[in-house]
Amino acid sequence: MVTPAPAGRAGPTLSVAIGRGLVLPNPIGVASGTFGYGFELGALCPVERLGAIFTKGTTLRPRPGNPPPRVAETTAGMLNAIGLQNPGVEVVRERYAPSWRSWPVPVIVNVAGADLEEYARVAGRLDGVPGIGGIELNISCPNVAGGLDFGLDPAQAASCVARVRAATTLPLIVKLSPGAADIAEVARAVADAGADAVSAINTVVGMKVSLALRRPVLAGSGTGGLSGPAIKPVALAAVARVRAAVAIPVIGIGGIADAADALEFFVAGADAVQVGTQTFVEPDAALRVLDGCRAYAGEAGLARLTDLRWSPGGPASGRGPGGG
Amino acid sequence: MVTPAPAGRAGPTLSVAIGRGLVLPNPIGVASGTFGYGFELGALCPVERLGAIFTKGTTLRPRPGNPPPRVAETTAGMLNAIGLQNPGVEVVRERYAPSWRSWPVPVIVNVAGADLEEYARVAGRLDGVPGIGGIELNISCPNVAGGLDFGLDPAQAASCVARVRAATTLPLIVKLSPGAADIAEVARAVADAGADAVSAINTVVGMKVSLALRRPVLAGSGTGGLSGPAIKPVALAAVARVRAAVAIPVIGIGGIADAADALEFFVAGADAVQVGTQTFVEPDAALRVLDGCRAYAGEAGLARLTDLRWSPGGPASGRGPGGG
Amino acid sequence: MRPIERGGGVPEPLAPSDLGRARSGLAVVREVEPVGPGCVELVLDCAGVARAARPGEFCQLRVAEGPVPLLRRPFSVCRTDPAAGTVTVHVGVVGAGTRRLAAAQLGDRIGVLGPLGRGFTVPSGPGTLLMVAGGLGAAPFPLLAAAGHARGAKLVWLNGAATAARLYPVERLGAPVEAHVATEDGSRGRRGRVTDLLPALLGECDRIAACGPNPMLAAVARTVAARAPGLPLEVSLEAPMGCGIGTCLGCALPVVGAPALALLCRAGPVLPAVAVDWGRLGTLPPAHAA
Amino acid sequence: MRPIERGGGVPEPLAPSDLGRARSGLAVVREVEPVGPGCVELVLDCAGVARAARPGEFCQLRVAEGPVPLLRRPFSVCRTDPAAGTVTVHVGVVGAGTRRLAAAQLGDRIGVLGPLGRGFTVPSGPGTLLMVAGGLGAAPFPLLAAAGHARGAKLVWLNGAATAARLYPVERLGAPVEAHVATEDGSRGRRGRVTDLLPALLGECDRIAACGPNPMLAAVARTVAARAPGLPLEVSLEAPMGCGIGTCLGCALPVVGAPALALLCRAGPVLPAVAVDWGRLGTLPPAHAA
Ligand SMILES: Cc1cc2nc3c(=O)[nH]c(=O)nc-3n(C[C@H](O)[C@H](O)[C@H](O)COP(=O)(O)OP(=O)(O)OC[C@H]3O[C@@H](n4cnc5c(N)ncnc54)[C@H](O)[C@@H]3O)c2cc1C
Ligand SMILES: Cc1cc2nc3c(=O)[nH]c(=O)nc-3n(C[C@H](O)[C@H](O)[C@H](O)COP(=O)(O)OP(=O)(O)OC[C@H]3O[C@@H](n4cnc5c(N)ncnc54)[C@H](O)[C@@H]3O)c2cc1C
Ligand SMILES: Cc1cc2nc3c(=O)[nH]c(=O)nc-3n(C[C@H](O)[C@H](O)[C@H](O)COP(=O)(O)O)c2cc1C
Ligand SMILES: Cc1cc2nc3c(=O)[nH]c(=O)nc-3n(C[C@H](O)[C@H](O)[C@H](O)COP(=O)(O)O)c2cc1C
Ligand code: FES
Ligand code: FES
Repeated sequence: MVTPAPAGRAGPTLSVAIGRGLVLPNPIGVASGTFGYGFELGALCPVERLGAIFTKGTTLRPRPGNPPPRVAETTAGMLNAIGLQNPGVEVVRERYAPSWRSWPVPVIVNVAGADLEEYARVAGRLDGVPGIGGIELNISCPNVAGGLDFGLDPAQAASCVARVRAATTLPLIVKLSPGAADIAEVARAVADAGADAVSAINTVVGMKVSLALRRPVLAGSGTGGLSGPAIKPVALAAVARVRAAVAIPVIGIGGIADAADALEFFVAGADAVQVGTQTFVEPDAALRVLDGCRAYAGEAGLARLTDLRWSPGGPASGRGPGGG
Repeated sequence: MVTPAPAGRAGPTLSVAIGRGLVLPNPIGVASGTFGYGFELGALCPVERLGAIFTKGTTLRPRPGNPPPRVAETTAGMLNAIGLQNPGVEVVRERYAPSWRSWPVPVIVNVAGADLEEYARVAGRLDGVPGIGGIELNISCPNVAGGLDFGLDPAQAASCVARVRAATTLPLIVKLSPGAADIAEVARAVADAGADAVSAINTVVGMKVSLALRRPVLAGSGTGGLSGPAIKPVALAAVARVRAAVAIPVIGIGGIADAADALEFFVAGADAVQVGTQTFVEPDAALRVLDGCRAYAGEAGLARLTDLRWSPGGPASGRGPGGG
Repeated sequence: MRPIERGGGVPEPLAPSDLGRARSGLAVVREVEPVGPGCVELVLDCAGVARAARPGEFCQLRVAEGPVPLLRRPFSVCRTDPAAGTVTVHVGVVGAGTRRLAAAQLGDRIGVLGPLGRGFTVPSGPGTLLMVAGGLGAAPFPLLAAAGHARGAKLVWLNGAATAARLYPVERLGAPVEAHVATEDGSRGRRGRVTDLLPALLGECDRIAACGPNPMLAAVARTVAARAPGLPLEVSLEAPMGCGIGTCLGCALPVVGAPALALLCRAGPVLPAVAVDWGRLGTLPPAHAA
Repeated sequence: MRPIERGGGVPEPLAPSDLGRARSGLAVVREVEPVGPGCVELVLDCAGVARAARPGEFCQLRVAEGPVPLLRRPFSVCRTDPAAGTVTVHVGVVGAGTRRLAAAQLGDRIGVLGPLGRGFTVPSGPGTLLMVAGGLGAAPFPLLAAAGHARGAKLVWLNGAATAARLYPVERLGAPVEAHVATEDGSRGRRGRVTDLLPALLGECDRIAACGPNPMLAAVARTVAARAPGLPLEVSLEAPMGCGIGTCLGCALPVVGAPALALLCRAGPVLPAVAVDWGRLGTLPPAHAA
């Protein structure tokens, strides 16, 4: 999954081959919904050095998103219920993608939909568009239309992936939900259905309550997606379990705030990682993570970050205990 | 679910009727696995003032538990992989229960098993034993025998509950796992199968990684159960969703560290709560929570804590968004 | 009226953006000045913001080194000294984050990201600018007062608070103003709210800049709409901000016209009052509620 | 040898327990004394522990008011002054929690829960007690030295460290000792480890008390088993402790005989070396690894 280090060159090999020709120049990307479409941060986080940009979740038509309040802080984390506000796939194709063509960093469009049809149509509209490096399929997005959360069920996840796979030749990364009863099973199902890689995890369903208002802080049902350091243990467990279940690359996401966090994901089995919420705290968080990982690999004499990977013994490949 | 306030008496009514004659003197209990069998803390947390004691998970035969390390700290939380170390149901019946008879606090035995047969046998052995106030069924305990995690699937959860229901006349509280794809569905299934109440949530599966060792910190598969403030938003969302799904009492658990946290669970829909990990930090945490809740109820002029409950509008009764 | 970003969802990422001036760095605390109960002003070494900030813009400040509290908090740029390279922020304690900031010691380093957003229209010459501040809303006015004064504007100051001790000390505005105050307990000035004093001042002014809790701004907007409909009124609003730079999409706020939500951190925090959908804003749960 | 709790799972809850003396409260920091690089001793106002603590017992200290770091940390009772009502703890900085404790200021309040566990056997009269400390393991010995000295025991002190600066200052033991030191870099005493000096001292002593990293204790136990098999050796071990009072079941540690795991917080932290299953202890991942 990782290009071998050219003989005689100093320093670790950082590039990561995802499949179908998609190669990330380094394994540190920025997560969907935390970096817009790559244009916003500008000088605060020069995109040239990133390993990948995963865009905001994109749907067929523009979506205005949920009513506010949409974000709320929790202990070592945050909740969001943005409701997939996005300009729609046509704007992405026609206005953003042309700019991406000249960028040295692959831009991977995060795709969401209310039903299989919408997923397939968005993927189809992105197919063959220059500047688009791949698709990250958000099969666990909010139930925007009262529909199904495909990410929770292996069979439904697989049917979604198969449908999208048929609609596009782009590299396809499937983003897994921690809400599934068995995330490893979902990973296996989507790998079999044609995913080139998986990314994990999306946010965890959570709620913040205002005692003063005697209601949840977020609008609507009051639930949102939990992200940030609080979910790092959940993400690490998911990555370890998915790693043991599939042979395709695994991109780790969840609570990465510094290089040490990222390196832990490589131990757990990741081939690459994404930095999400921490970019809100430090706009150049992903670059700090990259620099720290590079320095660590150099000091530790690693040829590649995946050399950190832990190989569990027999029992570890099964579902581990949840406590008690 | 709550005894009405006797007319003319000052202060809120705190007692909570769970069903089958089980009445908690107040709604603040201590969570399974964090208070032993009620004997350990002694003067550090006088049991007389507690609303309920939920014991360590108890199995048919004594269990030595997992090899160490078994606990690890994470950001605003902790992981445990104790592996259900417990003295077995006979010791509970014969040695502990007689002492409990004279306690003013109901002691509810948390029951675990590797298969349906074991659950039923443990429940049967506890039936009719004086001093035992009820059973909390841990249907989501670690897969101690490579078996099923009954708490993840509504049908399996229901069959486990039905089996136990037939084996005992004790009040039956079923403890739900946040790992289920839809916790509300599991709640409905166990309520239909005869549960008198549900409690939520058990720990969330997580992992801590040691970069220095290049392996997980916990022994074995490296995963454990995440508890503490980090999971409070997950627990609040679970309680709100379960509340909307069932009519039986809901006992909220997860990350409660002070009275404000507990009151948030009442807003989300709880009838009672349990304090877990915080007891490790402050041995008398549950009593502080109780005092704080009582004071709040007095100042706010509440007849009972469940008066805080938020009633979501139409859309909120469905599965809420998970972010994005 | 300048155009508001309310594009089809995200703010138009290709459009020219104010973020070009924003920088992220650590600022050393140079002075800590208590200003009334539960309020301090922090003077920070931050040459970039001192040079670039315009009245009504804000900075995102880190309130902890670790993960609790996690997110930065937004604070209006209160005052700048471009020569000294310092920026002053006015911090009113409302929760854990502001409590930590208010406890900052000389020499501490605080993460500052800014300047961000779009501020008040600075008067282009003589004429009267009425500045209305309620609650903790005085923060942006020293910088606006300095800019207005420099351009020869006449400044009128209308400040409301629960009690005299919570009024913003008028001398801290740093420019000559005609001051009017209202306190809810009557301990200084007129007993009541700023909106009680406002009608009498509307005839004298050419534009209004207001800052305070959203409900107060709504009341100001109602008063102006009813009594002086054409008078330009700009309001500095509040919304929970995950990022401050337009990527989290968390700070959406109802505006008039489709698609009806604008990102306050990019289109605001200062908006023309006529652009805000006050009706829908009023029905939403407050952005912040502990 | 006193019986070890290793009942069928949980420690026997009905058995008489040491927890009767434990109290939980806030202790004011009275003195902060730097003791070598990355080490401080904190003198805490804590009359209950000062009165009740026995050598080798420990306290659980809170390291933050908020939720990060969440859990208490275990520290041996280093020294007590029952008359003054103070307790000293020796804090070596290894991670976030000890870093915070070591930065405590005079007057700070720290949550203390203790005394907990079972400590060293105090010599019942004359005879020689050898105290072996490696790494940060000196902490319990001032209290043990005082108790031994009071009973007329002869005290021998064997201290090993990476370098001279990390040796525990012998005068801080507060009792007359015959001191032997080893440093890995040879900067003071013998170059090498405590186990290099140990054999020569075995013949002179009647019992040994050792504290340090678990691998060092294993080496001491091996040496004693090989060269002086009957000599009573007690070791103060380490394990991650979620609670310190026997409820989390987190501190289980392999002991000889079935069911082979004892709770270190109740049965220990001091155990007879012969009770520890050193083989299995050695194969486990270290309790702590950042
Ligand atoms: C553009 C802008 C400029 C501001 N300028 C100033 C200023 O100059 N001086 C000043 O004292 N205050 C200002 N505020 C309000 C200030 O940001 C909040 O008081 C602060 O975020 C509260 O943080 P806390 O941790 O103390 O409160 P907590 O209650 O602990 O905050 C919890 C969460 O709610 C959010 N939050 C709390 N209050 C508000 C609020 N009023 N508006 C938006 N989000 C909130 C926090 O950011 C945090 O995410 C401004 C707000 C905005 C949006
Ligand atoms: C009975 C007992 C007595 C002790 N007495 C002393 C003493 O007197 N002086 C002293 O300096 N140290 C003592 N220690 C070690 C001390 O508890 C740890 O160094 C401390 O917990 C580290 O916390 P941290 O947050 O700095 O490290 P971190 O690395 O941030 O700790 C992370 C987690 O690992 C645990 N942990 C880390 N190191 C250890 C360790 N060595 N043993 C067990 N758990 C660990 C912590 O408690 C915490 O839960 C003792 C340990 C035990 C078990
Ligand atoms: C404000 C916000 C918006 C998000 N939007 C999306 C989205 O549109 N599509 C998606 O797949 N994930 C989305 N995510 C999830 C993140 O990509 C990421 O999976 C999650 O936040 C965990 O990583 P973190 O803890 O590093 O933030 C969003 C997260 C946040 C915080
Ligand atoms: C050390 C430990 C042991 C636990 N053991 C059990 C158990 O035996 N049975 C059970 O149902 N839950 C067990 N739990 C879960 C708790 O009862 C509770 O559901 C969970 O910790 C969340 O609450 P908290 O965040 O307040 O700790 C255990 C939790 C911890 C921390
Ligand atoms: S605060 Fe993040 S988009 Fe405005
Ligand atoms: S530390 Fe919790 S049982 Fe020993």
